[in-house]
Amino acid sequence: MNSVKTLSLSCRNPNRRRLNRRQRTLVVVALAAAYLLLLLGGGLLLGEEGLSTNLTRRNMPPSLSYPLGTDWLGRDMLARTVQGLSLSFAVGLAAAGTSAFIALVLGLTSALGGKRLDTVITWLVDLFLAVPHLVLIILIAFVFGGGITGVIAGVTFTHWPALTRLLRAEVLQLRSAEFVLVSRRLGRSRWWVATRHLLPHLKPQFLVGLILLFPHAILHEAAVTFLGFGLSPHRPAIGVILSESMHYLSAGSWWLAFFPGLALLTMVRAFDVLGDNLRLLFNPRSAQE
Amino acid sequence: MKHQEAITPLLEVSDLSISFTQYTGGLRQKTIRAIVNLSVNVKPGEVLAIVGASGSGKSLLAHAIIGILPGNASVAGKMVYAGEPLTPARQAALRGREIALVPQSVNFLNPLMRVGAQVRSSALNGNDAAVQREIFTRYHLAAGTEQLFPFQLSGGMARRVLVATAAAGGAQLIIADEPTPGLHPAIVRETLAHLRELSTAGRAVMLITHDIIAALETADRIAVFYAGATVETAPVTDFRSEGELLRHPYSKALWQALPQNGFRPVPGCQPSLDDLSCGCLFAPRCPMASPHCLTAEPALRSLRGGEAKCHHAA
Amino acid sequence: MPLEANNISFRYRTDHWILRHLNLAILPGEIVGLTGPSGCGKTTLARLLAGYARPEAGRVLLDGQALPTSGYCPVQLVSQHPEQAVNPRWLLRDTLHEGYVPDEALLLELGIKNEWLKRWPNELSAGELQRFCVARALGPGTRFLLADEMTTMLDAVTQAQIWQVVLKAAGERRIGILVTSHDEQLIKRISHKSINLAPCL
Amino acid sequence: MWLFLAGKFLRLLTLLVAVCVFSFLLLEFSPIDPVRAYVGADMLKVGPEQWAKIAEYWGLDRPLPERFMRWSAAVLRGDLGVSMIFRRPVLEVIGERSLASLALMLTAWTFSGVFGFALGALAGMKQGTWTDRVIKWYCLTLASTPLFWLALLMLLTFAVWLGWFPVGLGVPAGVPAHEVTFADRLRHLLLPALTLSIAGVAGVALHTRQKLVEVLQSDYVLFARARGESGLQLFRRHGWRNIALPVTTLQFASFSELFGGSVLAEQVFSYPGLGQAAVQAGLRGDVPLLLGVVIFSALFVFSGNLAAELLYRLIDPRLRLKSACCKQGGYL
Repeated sequence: MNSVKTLSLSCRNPNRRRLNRRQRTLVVVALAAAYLLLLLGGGLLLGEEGLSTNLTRRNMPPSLSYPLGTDWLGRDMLARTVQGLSLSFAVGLAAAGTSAFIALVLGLTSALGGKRLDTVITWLVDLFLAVPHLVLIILIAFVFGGGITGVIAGVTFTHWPALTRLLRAEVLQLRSAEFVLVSRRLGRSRWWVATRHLLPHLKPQFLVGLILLFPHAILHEAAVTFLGFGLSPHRPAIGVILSESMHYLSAGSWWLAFFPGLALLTMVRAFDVLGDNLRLLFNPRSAQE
Repeated sequence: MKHQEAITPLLEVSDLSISFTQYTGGLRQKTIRAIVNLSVNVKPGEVLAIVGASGSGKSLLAHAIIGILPGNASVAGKMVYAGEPLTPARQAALRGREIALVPQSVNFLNPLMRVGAQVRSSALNGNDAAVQREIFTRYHLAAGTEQLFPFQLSGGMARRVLVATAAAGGAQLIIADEPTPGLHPAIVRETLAHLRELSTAGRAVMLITHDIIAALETADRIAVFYAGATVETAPVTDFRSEGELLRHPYSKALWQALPQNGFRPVPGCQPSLDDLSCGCLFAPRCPMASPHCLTAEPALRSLRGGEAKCHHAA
Repeated sequence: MPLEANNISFRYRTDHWILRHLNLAILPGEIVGLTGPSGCGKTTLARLLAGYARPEAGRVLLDGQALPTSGYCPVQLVSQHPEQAVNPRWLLRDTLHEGYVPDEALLLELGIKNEWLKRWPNELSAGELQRFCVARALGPGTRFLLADEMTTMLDAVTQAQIWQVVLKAAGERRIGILVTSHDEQLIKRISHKSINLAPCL
Repeated sequence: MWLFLAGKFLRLLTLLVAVCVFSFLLLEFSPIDPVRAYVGADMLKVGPEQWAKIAEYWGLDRPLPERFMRWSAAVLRGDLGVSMIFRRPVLEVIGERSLASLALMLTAWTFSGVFGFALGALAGMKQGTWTDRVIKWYCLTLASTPLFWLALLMLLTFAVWLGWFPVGLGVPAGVPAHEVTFADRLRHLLLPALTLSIAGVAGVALHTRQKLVEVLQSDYVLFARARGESGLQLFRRHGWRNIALPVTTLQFASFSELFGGSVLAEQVFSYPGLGQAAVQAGLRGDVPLLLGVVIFSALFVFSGNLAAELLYRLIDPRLRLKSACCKQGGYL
């Protein structure tokens, strides 16, 4: 008898594994989104108190009153880390948003526009991908005078090519799909096909692509500020906190470097998880199982 | 055609059910039942054809017998091979040795591996290079073919190589899954002739196809597949003239709907896969349907040398 | 009044020629069968006649003029794989009503059930999807129908059903049909004349 | 084949020219005044006429197109100008430091390639089990770890606490150049290379696992299983062969991230490579050096992409045999 698993044919029995998978995905998405909002909001809530120098509490290791310890000027590391993260979040938001917009515009025009336009845009994409990201960001940041605007411009101009290529490939494939050709022969205009046929397909791709753009943008922003670009004295970015902490490593205050980096890691990981699970919700087959 | 009833079947499948749990958008889960209480048997030295619409789950039967169903499939029912139950462990032992699959097209061959090497892997007894060359010459494949890659094979050559992989293993049960899609009629006839040769050599051949014409030319018995189950198994001689010798109303409808017979269709269409109600699945379209058919699912009973799954079949 | 292929030649990029100096004419109400081995250009010819692709040489003419490139095309194509000819992210009601709104009688004849209209394409079988494609192609503006292996993937009963409806509609509205198929019996059964495309390797 | 190579080099030339023009224009419109950047702190002591003399010496007062022509002519002659920070010809600076950077990058590249492939293959074969989940979780976390933070941690643990490795620099401090042994260089190279490869392993492992999962769901693996093949034998005959090519091609195409990573590692470990030079040039406005590094990195990335495409054409039988075409004409 090869009755591996006898399955009762009625579908009403609540199968424990099904609820679990869907429930688990929704819970994860909610957690990731809540964590990110907490970070963004946290920057405003904690206010200035923690950031002011207070020489009485210098170099204190992590304790109950100061969970992430204090630095060489007595500033509470928790407040500084959260401020830094919310700045990185804002910069990531601006950079990822703009580059995603550029990618949408260029991706669509190169796929739907004429042959010449397509070759120019693909060549431009290759040009931007020809130079390593970080070197290009340094160049752009330097050109913009090294301030925070330089960092945002740098991160923005290096992240649009990958998403453009993805969107262009998707539109090219859709444009020659059978149902689009049929629609054209049924008398529908090019514009009608683009809005009614292509857009519904592009929306999930674009949204997931946008969310997965955040981690890269934030990591590069932190890297560039770590290297010394975009130094803004009043609002400390994560990169700045970490680069300053380097001087005190050998002095033994390890917590200055460890916790900010870990916080950045968790924030970036939250974006990754959010992006992946949303893709799973949109189209179960295409996501990594 | 030898008298078939006396020989005990090599493979006996009874009340086999296969269903899948699939995730749709928004991660809602759906259970799809591809095969529902299917019973069929294959005898050595015989070609049994399973005929049904393409994409209706027939090749799942082949995968269930060989034991290579995907992870999210759940199987119920009984399968007996050569008198003993076909447990997953036994399937693993028999796969490739006693039970062989002839797949549908050339992309079932490893694109980066020469064709000769792939056939050799299934030639288990004796020196595999010699067995492979002997098989290739028997199937009129030029000596150089073994060095070619799958993408270099023409339609006909690909078919012969695929049949060769099954024959090389010395398997007793050969399952051909849709071997004749969109091929030149000459190649189709040649492929079916090869399967015929294998059965006259004493092996059991199960031919799964949607092309009823090919089945009629080759098979000894034909099992008609409808909505996840075999509704009738009949010797090929019953398929003639008006189809009056046939038992199940659906096989009659199928025979009469053929262009060369009457081209007269029966209204309605196959029930979709996930809302199979109890009772006879052909009832809504069946001219002889009675209230009893709507409630009780008919059992497969033998009738005049064949089998039918219908309360009123005569 | 006919649909003509006038000395057309076609090939993909610079590979070998698939169609070379081919002439073909279909009169309104006439049913022409097209047979030949796979890969010898049956589908390519159908796509050229329906305006899905342009021939490298020669022209496709409808009533003597070139085929219209925009607006409802009087030549409609129904292909072999219905699941590719339907937008997977649309409800079937929108797909059906894309060209025109078919009347109840046609839907009933084709066996299209009302609750299917609110379903997604991946919930229906190939046979059911093909019924939608046929209904969509039989619009008021259609004067020629190209059935490119339309019922090859379907079982004999569904094939007979769909052809019954198509032949009736073609007869009433004098629609010209080009049938491509492997099944010589089907071609012999329904077509007035048939052409065999010689393999062009 | 030669037509393909010629096409590729033409593309390289257009890209390089474009990179030069693009960077040159970018620097022209930047608010940084090169002279102030060069003069730096003692700005006050420099009077206006001296200022003009410096500008004139650097040829900054000429119109834009003429300056670009002079600069590109110089580049063609291989003279990339003199670096402001190191006061030595840019080419010489790049030549010397690129060796150190290449050594670092190539060791990291091979390490991450080998370990990544092995880890990815293991996860792919054992899909769905605990090993797969652990490897995937490790790779995903590592892929979103900021590299410079990882470098900081490595520095903290191995150099500061355990003291196994030197805290930084390329060679032991205070030792005359000729006495520096190969072992010393290696000791200084190991920590940054280790950091880079740990980060690199994550990306490669994820790609390998994804490719292997796709291969294991393919038709030919299904047929191989139907023929009774399973486990390691299945991987050795069908799995390995079909993922080796895409993964190695991807590994060659990842030179861009490799260079980016090395910039950060060199900064944290103060390892004297091109990355550190680029950062210094960017911070202190050394235009010629920055341009030189941009061009070199573009060449480096391009060589990776070229190797990737050549590899595909030479090894994949479907492409290699395309010229000796089979009977049915186009195979696609």
